[in-house]
Amino acid sequence: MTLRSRSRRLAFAALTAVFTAGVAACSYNPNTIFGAHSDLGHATDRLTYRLLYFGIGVGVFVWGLLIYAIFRFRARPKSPVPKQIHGNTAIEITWTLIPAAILAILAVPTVRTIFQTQAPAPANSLQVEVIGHQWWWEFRYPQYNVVTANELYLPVGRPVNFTLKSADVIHSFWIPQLAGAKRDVVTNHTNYLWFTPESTFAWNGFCAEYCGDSHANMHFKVFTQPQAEFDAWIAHQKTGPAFPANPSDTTNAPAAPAAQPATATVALTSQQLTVAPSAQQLTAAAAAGPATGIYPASNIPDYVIPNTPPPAGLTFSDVKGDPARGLKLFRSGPCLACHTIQGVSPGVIGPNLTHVGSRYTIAGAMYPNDIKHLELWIKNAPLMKPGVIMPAFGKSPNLPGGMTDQQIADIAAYLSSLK
Amino acid sequence: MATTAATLTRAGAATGYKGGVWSWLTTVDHKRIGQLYLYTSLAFFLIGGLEAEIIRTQLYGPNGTIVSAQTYNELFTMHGLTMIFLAIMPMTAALWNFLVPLQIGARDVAFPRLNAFSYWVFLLGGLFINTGWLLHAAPNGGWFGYAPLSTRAYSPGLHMDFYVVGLQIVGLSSLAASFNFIATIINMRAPGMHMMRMPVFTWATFVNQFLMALSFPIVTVAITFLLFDRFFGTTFYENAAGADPLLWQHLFWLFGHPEVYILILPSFGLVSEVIPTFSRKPLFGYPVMVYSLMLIATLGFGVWAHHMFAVGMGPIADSVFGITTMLIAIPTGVKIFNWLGTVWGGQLRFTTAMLFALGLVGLFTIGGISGVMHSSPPSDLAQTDSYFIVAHFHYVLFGGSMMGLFAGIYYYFPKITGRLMNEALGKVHFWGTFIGMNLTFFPMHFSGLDGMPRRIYRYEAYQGWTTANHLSTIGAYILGLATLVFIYNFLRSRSAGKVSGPNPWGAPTLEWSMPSPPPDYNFAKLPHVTSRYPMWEGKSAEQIAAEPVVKRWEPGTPGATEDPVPTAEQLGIPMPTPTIKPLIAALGLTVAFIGLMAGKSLPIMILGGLIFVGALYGWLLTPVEPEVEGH
Amino acid sequence: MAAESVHPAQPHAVADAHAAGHEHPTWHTYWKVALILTIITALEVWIYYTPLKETRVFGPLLILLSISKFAIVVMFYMHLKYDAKLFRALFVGPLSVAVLVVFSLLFLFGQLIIHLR
Amino acid sequence: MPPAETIAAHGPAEHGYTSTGLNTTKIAIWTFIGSECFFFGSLISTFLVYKHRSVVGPCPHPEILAATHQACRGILNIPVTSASTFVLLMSSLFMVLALAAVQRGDRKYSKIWLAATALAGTTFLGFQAFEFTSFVREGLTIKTNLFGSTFFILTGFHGAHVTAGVIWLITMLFIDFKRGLGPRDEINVDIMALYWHFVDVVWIIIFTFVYLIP
Ligand code: HEA
Ligand code: HEA
Ligand code: CUA
Ligand SMILES: [Cu+2]
Repeated sequence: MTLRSRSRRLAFAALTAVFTAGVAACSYNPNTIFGAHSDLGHATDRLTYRLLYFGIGVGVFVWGLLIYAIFRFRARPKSPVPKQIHGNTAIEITWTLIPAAILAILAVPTVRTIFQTQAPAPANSLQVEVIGHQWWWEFRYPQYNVVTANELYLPVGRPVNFTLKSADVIHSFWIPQLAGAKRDVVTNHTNYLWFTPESTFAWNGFCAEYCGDSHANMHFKVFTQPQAEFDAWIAHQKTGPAFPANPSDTTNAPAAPAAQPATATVALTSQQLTVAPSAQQLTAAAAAGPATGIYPASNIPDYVIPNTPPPAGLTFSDVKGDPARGLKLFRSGPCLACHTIQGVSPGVIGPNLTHVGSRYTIAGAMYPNDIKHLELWIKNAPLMKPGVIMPAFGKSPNLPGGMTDQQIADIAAYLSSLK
Repeated sequence: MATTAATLTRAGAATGYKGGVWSWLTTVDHKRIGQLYLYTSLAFFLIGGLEAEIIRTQLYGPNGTIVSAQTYNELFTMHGLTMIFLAIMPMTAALWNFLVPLQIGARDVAFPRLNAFSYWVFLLGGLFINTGWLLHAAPNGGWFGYAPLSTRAYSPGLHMDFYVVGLQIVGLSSLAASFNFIATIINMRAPGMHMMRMPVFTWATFVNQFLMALSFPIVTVAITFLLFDRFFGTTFYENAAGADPLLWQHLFWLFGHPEVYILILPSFGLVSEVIPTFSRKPLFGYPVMVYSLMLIATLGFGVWAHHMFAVGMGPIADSVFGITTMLIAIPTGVKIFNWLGTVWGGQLRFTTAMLFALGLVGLFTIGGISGVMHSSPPSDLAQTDSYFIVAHFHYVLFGGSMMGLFAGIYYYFPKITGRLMNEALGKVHFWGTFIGMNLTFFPMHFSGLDGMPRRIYRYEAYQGWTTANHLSTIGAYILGLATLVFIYNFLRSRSAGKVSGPNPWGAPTLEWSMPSPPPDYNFAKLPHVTSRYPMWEGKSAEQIAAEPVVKRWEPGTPGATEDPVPTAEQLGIPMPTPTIKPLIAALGLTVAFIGLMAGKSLPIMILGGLIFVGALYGWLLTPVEPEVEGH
Repeated sequence: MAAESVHPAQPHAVADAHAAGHEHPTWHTYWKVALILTIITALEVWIYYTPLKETRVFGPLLILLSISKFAIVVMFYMHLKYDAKLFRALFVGPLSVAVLVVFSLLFLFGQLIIHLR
Repeated sequence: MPPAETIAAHGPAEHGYTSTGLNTTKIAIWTFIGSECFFFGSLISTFLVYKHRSVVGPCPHPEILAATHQACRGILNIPVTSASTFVLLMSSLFMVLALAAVQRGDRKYSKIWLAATALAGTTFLGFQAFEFTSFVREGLTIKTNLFGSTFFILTGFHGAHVTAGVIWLITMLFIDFKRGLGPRDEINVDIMALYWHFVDVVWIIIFTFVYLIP
């Protein structure tokens, strides 16, 4: 008897704990699907809340009856003899009809929202082609002839229409706090997703469909900006690489040297903003500012800058790289087979690196973009990211002909100079 | 007490449960096959659970390093496959094997040898899939193995070979079982056991067999395509040939959704047996309970694409599948309310079985409600492939199927073994499970809504997921401990449990009329059934309420015989001859598939095929029972 | 159901005694059915080689013909027409779900329009 | 009629008693046929879904490939398949005649018609072997394109069913020669016939949807 009542009290305590903890967990929720900052997000929200409220209502009702019945009808010495009832048609019809009615209340807005959100995108939309790769994202802006990877820039207030394609297996394109909804990226299919971003900020994006070894590492980042800054970003992206592709080519001046303080307004109310301490030191921070349209580091919250620890055992000697030597190595080495740098190399297997120095992250937004991580990445990508196609280039017992740390440091220095 | 036990042992001897390993390898007795299923499925449940514990340990905090990405992917794939195909399905098979003939008053199933074949195929298939672990090549494409990730181009090596071949083998077992049990339930009912007098568990089994018979062919086809793609170079899922990856998805989920009802209906049936017994009241709305089973099953074939809302099927398909999915909440709701209606006004006795049954009512409802949330496509686009889905399906699978099965195991353990499980340990198990389960899976609602994708081997700090994952992992450990308590209780009670007598719970249905464990021929004389509740027949409400729930069997408990149960020979009942042929046939089949895996070795495949066909001939050309004079 | 289910295999006298109103396929029926099946098949192949092939009715017409062949074989050769209702249920139930599923799949893959044209 | 003792696999229930009065194995075989509807339904759906989606030829019928806008030559041989279809149809006739003979206890004709059925089935398989080899010679294999994969798997699995049926028939014929089939074996022949007709019926659908409708 005591065992029973003690365990029962324990159960309630535990349930309460679960709920409290759940609510506590909710207070810090940078990727929540609720309150996504777009028209699509609001449409999704309205529906989800309705579902949630009715769901909680039904749940509380059923649990209420259950718990009441458990206490009320427990066998006691004096409990009445149960009536041998076999059913009651009126009651049974009632509890068929009431759920049916609730479902009707849920179905009508469901269908309305389906047709509303899957209507063709407005004609003035910004077109962005998203191509999922194992395990990184390629973004193309066909209207501007700009190609980039893993970091997506969008203007606020203008509808953006994503055309989703896959280069290999199925992925899923998801920016929880910006769109709420996701859309699968299906091989041999073209899918669409459109919405209008409402706030300027930095957002997390994920691949949501299991796509192989590094599915967990297939992230991307989204930066929403005022139209003017977005235009600056596009203009900057259209220029060639910052570092002279051809030393005699003087039209490609190095990008804006100093970071300007952020001017973009952060239209966020619900998020408390903690800037990642490391964000300021990232190579992109140097390029940020209105001239380049690069999103200012000071406005990037900690949860957007990846903090993946590099694999244990992968080390790099303390050498300083030289970008010029790096360029030479890049041109003569294996890199160009896979990567495009405008005017330097044509490869299309890996991400476009033309402005890689102006990105905050590398490797499918898995690591922060700084010299250290770049070096480790080039040295041994497969160790850094399970299953990745890019081979290890660093010299090692397995790869005696590999590059020395100095050579890798040179290439890394070159790449981070590509603002 | 001592004499009682002795009597029971003698009774046990009559059942023929004694005998060495050979008697188990050759058995065609549905009760023994049921036990084989039970032990095997519990073992696989432990393996699947162990995989889950490793998963949870890896996810305890950000950037877990317990296992590598590749191993993690194998772990969740094998966890899903093991739990669904090797733990829950065979555990339901264990119970329906043991119970259906007893509940309908039959001597055995329609095709006893086919029944043995089903079991052996399942066992070998299960071992086969798990061989992947030994070769460091367990399946790693997720339990639904989406193409093109599962094709040779993106999944080289043996991993997904084990998946296609293993599932193919396991599927055959379910198909064979389904024809067997449909025929059994239609045709082997005792006189007077009309369809509408059958216990609800038998009904659930019956409906389940149709789901199996009609949905497994579809996945067989889907997997055959993948198998031919991987081994023989066909182009069903090959990107370059213009294949459509949605073909796999449609075929898989056309099977997959009926499959999830295959996992839950038997538990619904078990709960429908347990709740009336311990409420001392007949099931509320029996006919509606039966019709709702059929409705759930039928509708279950029209909702599959709700797993595919994100693939871009277009607004019409999204709307149709959204609405058909919502409709299923109605017949399921009716079941929930009818169970509450049964409890209402009853005299509840909280045995462990009853606790688990009521646990299902509450916990399945939570899972069902999140299911309805998924059924609204625009909202599901936010939920799908996140931990919110993981929360949903563990509430229905663990909170539903497993809770129901635990209820069934505690309830029928005395019928199977003649002894009761320890109730105190049972309560510990229940509360551990109940608390652990909620602590594990409830926070997943939050991590899911907070944007945590599923199937990730690591996550970063500062994403707002850490607290929820801490809780989930702690909960999983509690669950694991509770499960160990159960296993201990289960194993120990077989010999140390209190002797139960034929009807320890005062239950109403036919299976409780016979000795525990039942003799190998089940019924000395086929019973003549005159109502839904034979054991409560002619009793007043007072008498039913006064039926004791037995914790200890005393001589003279109504219905119990102290005399040794006579043997089949004494009664002149012809019994099916034990035979090794089903096992050989199953082995042949497995050998053939091993040949396929071993570099498409034609000799091995032919050898396996010949063994299979030979055993089949040997089996089909000999009668089930020894020829009796005069035939 | 049990009482009146008499197998067509029963010698005629017994069958007649048992179930009034139940006819059974005979030797003649079998040949007649074969003839009809042959004619329909010939018709199908013939239509294939006529200009009808290019018209809109071709597809539906052929489907109609093949469904009638299907039904004839099932009713007479598989004697579902004469057999116990249970068998009919066991066949027609799954068959109709299967047909529904096939049509849904064709619709979902955008093929339905083509085939009904 | 209690047919229980005539069939190997009946439950050990009270001899002769079944709840519906129907034969248990026959119930099982009808269930199996219902299940097969889904098996072939999935195969046929796949064929239809992939029908115009191959990116290279050959095609079933002459057409313009949607993917490349190139002409694709048709490969199906309608006259030959019409003949094999006819043979399979006739095998169904022989099958019912064999069943009728077994019911009558007519030892002579039961053998003749069973043999005829098996022979027709084998002829059908011969046609299929001819068709497959000629397709391979003309450049269509299971690897060539979506049409090749779907076609060979669909008709191949049908052929496998026919093969199983032929083996069954031959076994039955063997028993007939060994001890003669009489009315008590009727149920077993009936069950085999149901399977055989079902395989025929599937071919009726395949013939129309795969061969005739472009
Ligand atoms: C036992 C297994 C089981 C059961 C019974 C169910 C039952 C249901 N499931 Fe679930 N489901 C799974 C197992 C199961 N599911 C699994 C394993 C997956 C994931 C597969 C994977 O991706 O790996 C899944 C995924 C899944 C999805 C896809 C999600 C996604 O991937 O995006 C959807 C979408 O609609 C869904 C819906 C439902 C619904 C509506 C029910 C309904 O049947 C529930 C009905 C019950 C109730 C609603 C509760 C009781 C009713 C009342 C008290 C009446 C009143 C209620 C209302 C009016 C709301 N399920
Ligand atoms: C039938 C169902 C079933 C059951 C019962 C469970 C039970 C559990 N599941 Fe599982 N789960 C699935 C079906 C099920 N699951 C499916 C289908 C998937 C999807 C797979 C996919 O995405 O492909 C999944 C995925 C899944 C995930 C998501 C993985 C991911 O997406 O990355 C997680 C994560 O926490 C999880 C956890 C658990 C836990 C903690 C339990 C616990 O309930 C387990 C309780 C523990 C035990 C029962 C073990 C007790 C024993 C020991 C600890 C000792 C063992 C000792 C010996 C072997 C001697 N499951
Ligand atoms: Cu890409 Cu997951
Ligand atoms: Cu489903």
